[in-house]
Amino acid sequence: MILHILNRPPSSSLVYREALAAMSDTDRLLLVEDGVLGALTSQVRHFQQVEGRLFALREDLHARGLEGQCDASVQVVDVDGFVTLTEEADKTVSWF
Amino acid sequence: MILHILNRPPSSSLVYREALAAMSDTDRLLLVEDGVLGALTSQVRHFQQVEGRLFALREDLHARGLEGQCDASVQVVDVDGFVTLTEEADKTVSWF
Amino acid sequence: MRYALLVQGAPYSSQASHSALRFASALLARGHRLECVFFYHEGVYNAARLAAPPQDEPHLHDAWCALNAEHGTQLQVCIAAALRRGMLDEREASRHGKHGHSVEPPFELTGLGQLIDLGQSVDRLVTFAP
Amino acid sequence: MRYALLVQGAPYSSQASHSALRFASALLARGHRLECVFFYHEGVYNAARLAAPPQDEPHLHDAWCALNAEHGTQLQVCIAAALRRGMLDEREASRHGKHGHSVEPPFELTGLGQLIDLGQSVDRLVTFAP
Amino acid sequence: MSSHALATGDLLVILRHAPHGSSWLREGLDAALVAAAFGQSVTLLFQSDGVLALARGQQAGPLGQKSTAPTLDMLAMYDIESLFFVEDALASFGLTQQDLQLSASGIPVTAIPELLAGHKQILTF
Amino acid sequence: MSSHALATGDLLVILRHAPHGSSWLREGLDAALVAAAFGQSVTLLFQSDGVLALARGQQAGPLGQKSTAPTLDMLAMYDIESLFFVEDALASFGLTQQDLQLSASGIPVTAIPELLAGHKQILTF
Repeated sequence: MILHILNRPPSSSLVYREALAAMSDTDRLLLVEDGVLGALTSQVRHFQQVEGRLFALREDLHARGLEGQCDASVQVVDVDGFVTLTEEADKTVSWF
Repeated sequence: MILHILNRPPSSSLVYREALAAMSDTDRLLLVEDGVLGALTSQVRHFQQVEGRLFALREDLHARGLEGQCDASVQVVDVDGFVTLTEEADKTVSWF
Repeated sequence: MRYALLVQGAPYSSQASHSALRFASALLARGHRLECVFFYHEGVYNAARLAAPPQDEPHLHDAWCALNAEHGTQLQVCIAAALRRGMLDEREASRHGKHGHSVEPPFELTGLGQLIDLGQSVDRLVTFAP
Repeated sequence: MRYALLVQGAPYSSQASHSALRFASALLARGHRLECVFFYHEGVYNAARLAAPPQDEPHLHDAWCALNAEHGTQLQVCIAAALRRGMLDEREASRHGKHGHSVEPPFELTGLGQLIDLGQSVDRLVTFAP
Repeated sequence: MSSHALATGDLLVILRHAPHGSSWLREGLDAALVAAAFGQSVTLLFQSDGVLALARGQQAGPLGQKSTAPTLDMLAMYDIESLFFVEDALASFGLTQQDLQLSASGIPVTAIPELLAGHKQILTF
Repeated sequence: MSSHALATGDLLVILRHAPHGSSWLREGLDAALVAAAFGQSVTLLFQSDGVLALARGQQAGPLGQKSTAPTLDMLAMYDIESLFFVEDALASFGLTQQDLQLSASGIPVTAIPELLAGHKQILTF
């Protein structure tokens, strides 16, 4: 299982498509930095195909004042959880 | 008349939408750097609304080996023509 | 006409500096005047005096210096953007108690107000960003 | 586990350095070891020794140095990416006939081969890009 | 375009980037403040991801990276009171005017060209 | 996914950026060459705008900015022969295999995960 890390939002960059295309059925996707905009209820449709395997970094949502807007389908993890995700994955791939 | 300058391609960045939204009916759009990918026949549909006011920089098409793929609807100018476009415009706005 | 350029991209990382220098040559060849190039955001790295690119690549720092020498174009660097990025001239280095400096003339550290002034005083301001 | 980080973003311009340092703290707190941070692309600017950010902002250069001092994490900078961007240590400066230097220990200029080595020798390599 | 201008002035600063992820927003706001301090009439347009700069409840980032939210509160002190955001952009993040930390005017996408036309100089960040 | 692997190896380098506009492509290729020089088996995947790195007829950029095209010709010397591009990406620019400067294998988007799974390390540029 690969942990994919995405730091750009689907509202301005199309790199999320490349990340999704590279994901197997068991890979996970973590949204970080400006990438957390994709976790908002109004944006999360872009990540439908990885529902249940979609994570977002709490600290980055919080800094942007968006923790309350994060969709319920997204698993919110703090940076400690980010480390855990990297432990559980065989390797990580960053998309930017 | 404003000259808008765009250096990102519609294949990976959505900033072209912001540039188009900001353009009046008489403004012009110049594609430069990686932005020239938008001038290819296969990509130029993204710029339909500014047909006749769409330019692309010859040197940047040439460096990428893409001069032959540029759509006939796009006015190809060299860097001297780029300067002329800035002379003719009241001001320039860069989108990146 | 009187032009100024705003460069926001770091050298080598993006095409911004190459594009700006190319545009500068073309506007000068057409008889215009290039008053100033203002470096902001990552553009401040263009002032790095120690740049040592491979010999078969364009030397962007030297190209800026040549622009200044041949056409009197001022090379102004936003001081706030520069300091945090480690781009200090001798005066700022000593003011911050640091030994050595990374920026030297013809590049000058100036306030962002210079960019605003330029916007008013020149006929055309063109931005080159990453 | 043994970790390494690859940092490709310039400090202050993007969040990459902040994110990498935050991740570094978290992995160390969980008992992992951080062998090395490798700086490539614009990440090489993290090594700028003269960085003078405002006092109310994080001092990223010093945060990297603290990581080295407290945890023995190596700070390796791709030499090819660094030279063209004006990031030179004393040895490279004298080799290129330049006076002064912009990089000093604990940052080390090394070849890209070190990154490849790291990829093989550590358990996890995580990239932070702009 | 309507016959009376939405806003006119010396400088329009267009902010397109979200807070924290890059320094574009901060450096754009700095340019606006300096221009105002130099006596220029300045208008801000928050477009695309830039509308998130207006969101209520922003905090410092990792390592204490400063938030731009306090800078927004300084705009009024510098007489920058002409603040616009693109309505569609705000809506695309599920936010409404009530979610904003300060008062700004929503405009439709179609009104953007008029804003650009009404200013002598335009800077995009 | 098929039962036999498309390609396996030590390192997969994913190149997503077009030539000239940024140094990502050049620096990604450099990483691939160094890995190969260190004896690793290296695969390249050209994805999205990165497929344009393969286009025939590239030239030096402004001020003589070096093209990455000659570097591609060096790949074979370093025993990097496992080159893939995403078919849809190439087609999106109106290009076909005949427009490429060297031989590379087109793969459908659906085959990308298998490539990633088959390599110990992955670097994206």
